[in-house]
Amino acid sequence: MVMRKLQLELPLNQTQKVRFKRAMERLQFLSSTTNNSVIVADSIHEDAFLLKGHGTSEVDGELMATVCGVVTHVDKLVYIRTLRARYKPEVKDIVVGRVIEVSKSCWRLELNSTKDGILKLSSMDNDVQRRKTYVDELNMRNIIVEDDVVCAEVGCIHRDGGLELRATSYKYGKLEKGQHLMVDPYLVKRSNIHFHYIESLGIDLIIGRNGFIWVGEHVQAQDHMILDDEMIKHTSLETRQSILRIGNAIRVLSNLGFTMTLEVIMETFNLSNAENIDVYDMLGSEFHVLVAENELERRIRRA
Amino acid sequence: MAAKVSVSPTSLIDQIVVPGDVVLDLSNMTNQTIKLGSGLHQDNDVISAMRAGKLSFCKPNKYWVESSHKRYIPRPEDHVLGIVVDSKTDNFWVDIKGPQLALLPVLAFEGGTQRNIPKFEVGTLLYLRVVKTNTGMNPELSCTDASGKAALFGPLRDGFMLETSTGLSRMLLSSPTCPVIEALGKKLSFEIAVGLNGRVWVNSAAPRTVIIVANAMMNSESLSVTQQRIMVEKLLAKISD
Amino acid sequence: MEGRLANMWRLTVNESKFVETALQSELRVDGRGLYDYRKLTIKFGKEYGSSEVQLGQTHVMGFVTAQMVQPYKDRPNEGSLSIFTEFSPMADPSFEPGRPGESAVELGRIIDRGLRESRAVDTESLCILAGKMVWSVRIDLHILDNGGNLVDAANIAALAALMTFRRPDCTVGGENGQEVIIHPPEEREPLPLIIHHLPIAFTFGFFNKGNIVVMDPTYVEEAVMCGRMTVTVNANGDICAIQKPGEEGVNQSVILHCLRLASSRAAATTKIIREEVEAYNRERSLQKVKRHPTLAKSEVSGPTVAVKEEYRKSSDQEKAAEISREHVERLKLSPEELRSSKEQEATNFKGGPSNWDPYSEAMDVDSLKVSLASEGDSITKSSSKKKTNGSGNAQKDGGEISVEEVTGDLGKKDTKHKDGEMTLKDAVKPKKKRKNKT
Amino acid sequence: MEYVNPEGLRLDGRRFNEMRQIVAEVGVVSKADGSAVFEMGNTKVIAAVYGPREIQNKSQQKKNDHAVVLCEYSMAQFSTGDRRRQKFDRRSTELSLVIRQTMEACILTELMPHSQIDIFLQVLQADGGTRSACINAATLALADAGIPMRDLAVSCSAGYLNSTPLLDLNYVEDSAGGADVTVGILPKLDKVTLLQMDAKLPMETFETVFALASEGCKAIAERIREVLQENTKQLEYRRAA
Repeated sequence: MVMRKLQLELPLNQTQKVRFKRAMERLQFLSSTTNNSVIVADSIHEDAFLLKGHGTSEVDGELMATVCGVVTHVDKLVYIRTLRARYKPEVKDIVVGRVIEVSKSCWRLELNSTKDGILKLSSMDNDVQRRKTYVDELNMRNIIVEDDVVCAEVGCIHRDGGLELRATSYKYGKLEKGQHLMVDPYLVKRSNIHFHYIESLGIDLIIGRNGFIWVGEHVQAQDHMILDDEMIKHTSLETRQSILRIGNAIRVLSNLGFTMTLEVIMETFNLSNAENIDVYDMLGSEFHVLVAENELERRIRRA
Repeated sequence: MAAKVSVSPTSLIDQIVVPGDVVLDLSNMTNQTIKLGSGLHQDNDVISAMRAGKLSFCKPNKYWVESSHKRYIPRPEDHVLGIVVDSKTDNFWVDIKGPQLALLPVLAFEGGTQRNIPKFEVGTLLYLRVVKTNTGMNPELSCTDASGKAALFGPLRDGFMLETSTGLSRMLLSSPTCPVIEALGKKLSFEIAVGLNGRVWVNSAAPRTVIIVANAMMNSESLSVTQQRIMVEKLLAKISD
Repeated sequence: MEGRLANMWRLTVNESKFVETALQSELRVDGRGLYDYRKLTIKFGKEYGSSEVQLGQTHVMGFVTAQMVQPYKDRPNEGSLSIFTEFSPMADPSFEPGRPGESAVELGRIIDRGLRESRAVDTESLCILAGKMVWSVRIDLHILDNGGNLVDAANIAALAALMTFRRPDCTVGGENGQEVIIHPPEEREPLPLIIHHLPIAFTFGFFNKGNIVVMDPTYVEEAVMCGRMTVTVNANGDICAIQKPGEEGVNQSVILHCLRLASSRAAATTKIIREEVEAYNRERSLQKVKRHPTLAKSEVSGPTVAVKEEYRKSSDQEKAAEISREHVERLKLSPEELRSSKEQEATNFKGGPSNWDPYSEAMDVDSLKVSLASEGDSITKSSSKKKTNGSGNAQKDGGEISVEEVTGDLGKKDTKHKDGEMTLKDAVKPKKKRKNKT
Repeated sequence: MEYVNPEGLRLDGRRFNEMRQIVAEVGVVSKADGSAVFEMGNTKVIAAVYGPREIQNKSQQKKNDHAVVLCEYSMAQFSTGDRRRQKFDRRSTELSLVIRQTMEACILTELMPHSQIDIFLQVLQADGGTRSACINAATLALADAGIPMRDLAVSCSAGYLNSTPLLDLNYVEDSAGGADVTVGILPKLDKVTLLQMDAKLPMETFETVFALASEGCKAIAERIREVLQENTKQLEYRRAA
């Protein structure tokens, strides 16, 4: 039984193994799309007139898969939705990135994608529309520096694959006082809201389409170009604890390979509270098995 | 061996000179203006050769050394064959076998505007004109003649390109068409574009013709006129049977 | 960076398209047939064991040298064979100076596998004293001009050099039977290496997805082809090595077709090489015979002619002869005593590369080269070397086994004689002289 | 030394056409985009793939719009008996080149222009057939990283001892001085990408050993497909929200 990361990190004792295996089999039974998953060089039996999309190649008349993934049809188009792969940027995607380099009038961000994202200074302001002067370029560094986490939107993709980002509305910009997590991009479903504000805990949750997730203290919307001192105040203890708890919930879901939606994350969060499992023990094997079983029930309920 | 000091300029014309040979001695020349071409250089009143080659003289007062090299020194108004190396936003980097890469502005095409910038992939062969070669700057090229018309300039599709020396390309471009091309032209139909930087492009319908023309030209560099004709006859005879 | 970009050789789209279309109709750019080889010329240097091969425009030189080393622990009675390649930027602008690139290492390993793994050279015969002293043969290949298909040219150069190489004959003697005496060429004829068979390399280029096969690809064809394969076969049809390093996939049938093609060509190429070597050997032996009678007959005229030529050649080693003369006595010297002279000698020895071995190979090669000069003075100087792997110090200590120097019968006498005037006495009584042939 | 006893059993009890036990696992390095462990008997190799990502050193002359594949093969110090193995000996350099070119042939590099794919291979235990195990591990890691490939590159080795062709040699059989043929194929397209052979073999015997090695490759291909199918199914059913 080929087990992804889980087996390597978590020593499951016998009962946990049995429970986990049963849960996985039930999950497999439930999922409808597993049987048309293909691997590299599998031939796809399709009638000829379909359009060939990503991940497929025509080799002497026969359609062959070039990646491992699931064959999906969108009316006339057949393509392979890849699973584990780097993030393929699309315009209007909300992404979270980490700054690698501050260069002349632009920031270079790591997005877990083929090319690094470039956030130009000109596409940085939001309310005050004015030409960026030389002075702005000089104080770029006191707005965003290396290793800062930034949230932005994919602006446009250049011919040679260059990726330009835009951070033109108040939601985007530098993120502070929180935790940055990395998961596989295929676990993040494309939806129209990626910004989630959890009032009960006073936490912002941004699920980046590129698999970078930000969990941080809630920030009122105002222009972050003007920095004032009272803004830097101390975050309370329980907010910080809930940030960690949500972070670990996301890590557990990522280890198990479940999709990241707000609902699933909150459910795991509440499960960990209900079982009053300490934040650290959430990464233990027992909690993983609990989450797996919980996920099974949820899917049964929903199916 | 001491540098050959020659008094009368005519003695060395059409002779082979080697770097260091003193070609002209201006001290005893009475107020004559002399134009020095490539390969000659003057220190105070002695003109000596910089490059090995044949000293040539043309009517009024133009002296230069005719030599054949693999490297090309860009000179304005030369027609050359360039290979696209890289395309940046405002100009293409083109290799013309010169000391540096040359620049071809994206607008230097007939009716070239920001809208219709052509897309050349790396390795495209272009027939170009050298516009500017000021020192310290990369030479500037253009795909139009002086009046802005395309006139044969631009990308060369298909066919085959061979690298030869600048001497051979000058010979191929000589005014009475050189014997090789003349002889080949009788039997075979082909088109060639010769760049002064020692690159020749040959194209024709059948690959066989292209190969014969290419190899004939390659071998003709060191042959005299009659030998070239004999060589071409032999080649054509071989393929006709 | 832009400077480096300027002088690189570039392939145009037109050339690659034309080469492919021409190959469709079985035509190659230089007019050859698909399986024709370019003109092959093999020349030999003045000394034994040096060859120069010209395959079309590709130009490779091979040098074979041997020296006595301690054998590997796991093979006490076998000599060793090692190959070093030198891709100098002179041959091709794309060769980087300094550490050998991937292609240089690959070429060396292809030829190395072809010769060593298939036991082409008999290594048992290289053993002098089991466990103590064996001959270590080293082949150096220098690429002088890259006209494409370096592997075949380098392989032929290596074979030709190996076949003409002669190593000094030596016997085990002395009191406790541990002494090894090297006999100079005058006393005992130098011995050739024992070569069982000649592994010949044939390189194939694959075009348009492996359907078209071409032999002996040129530089342009190498830039265009999508895959290559080198098959090393010998005359009696055995396959010695194959190297198809990935690249384009090819059907099994095409590979077997290539193998048959190669083995059918092996006999022809072997014949060419053997003929060249025989011609060289005949000419060398003629030359040797010619030299002896002239010496006896016309005492005066012979030497003056030879001396003039001799003088020119040895004048530049005047200084070396001076210093080394007072160190060496006629009798055999025990290794320790000689070490001092060895160090002293090595400092002023200017000929021969100081340390050939740019790679971190286990066996460090000593600076001196044992090669038998053809003309008069023969210098056999071998220095055994304690093989300390990774011996850090630059100066290799090594005891001489025994140094017997005999100047060639026409070698220079000591300086007090006026150069031109050579008496019979000089010619006959061999005077101890160590001269190094650069 | 008798490598094949009269009953046809080898030193480790296998028949002439039996392979060592294969264990393959995917997703072993959490930071890597794709990773895999491949074990054939005692030979164990771990592979990690990073990419397609930005080209690191710009000095590498930009291949015209292809992804640049880099490969680093290294044997761990503890992988074989003698510890003297330095990292960059010549065998590793050649193997890096061979493996890189084999994987480059099966990756669709033209789909990822201006990017770089790094393959890191580390031999943890070496018991013969390391280069075949490396290629199989690299294929698994590339598939795990979601990098588009024409076909799986699968490799196996075979030898010839006591005049019988033997499949999948271990270290003892490999260093017995007999012939050693390593074959790398694209099973679905039925093309041979890698072929390396050394030590003398007549033509016919080579063909039998070559056929045996290709059969071995096809068997390994089946095993690799199973592993990948299992892994893809697992990712899919867990993810299906």
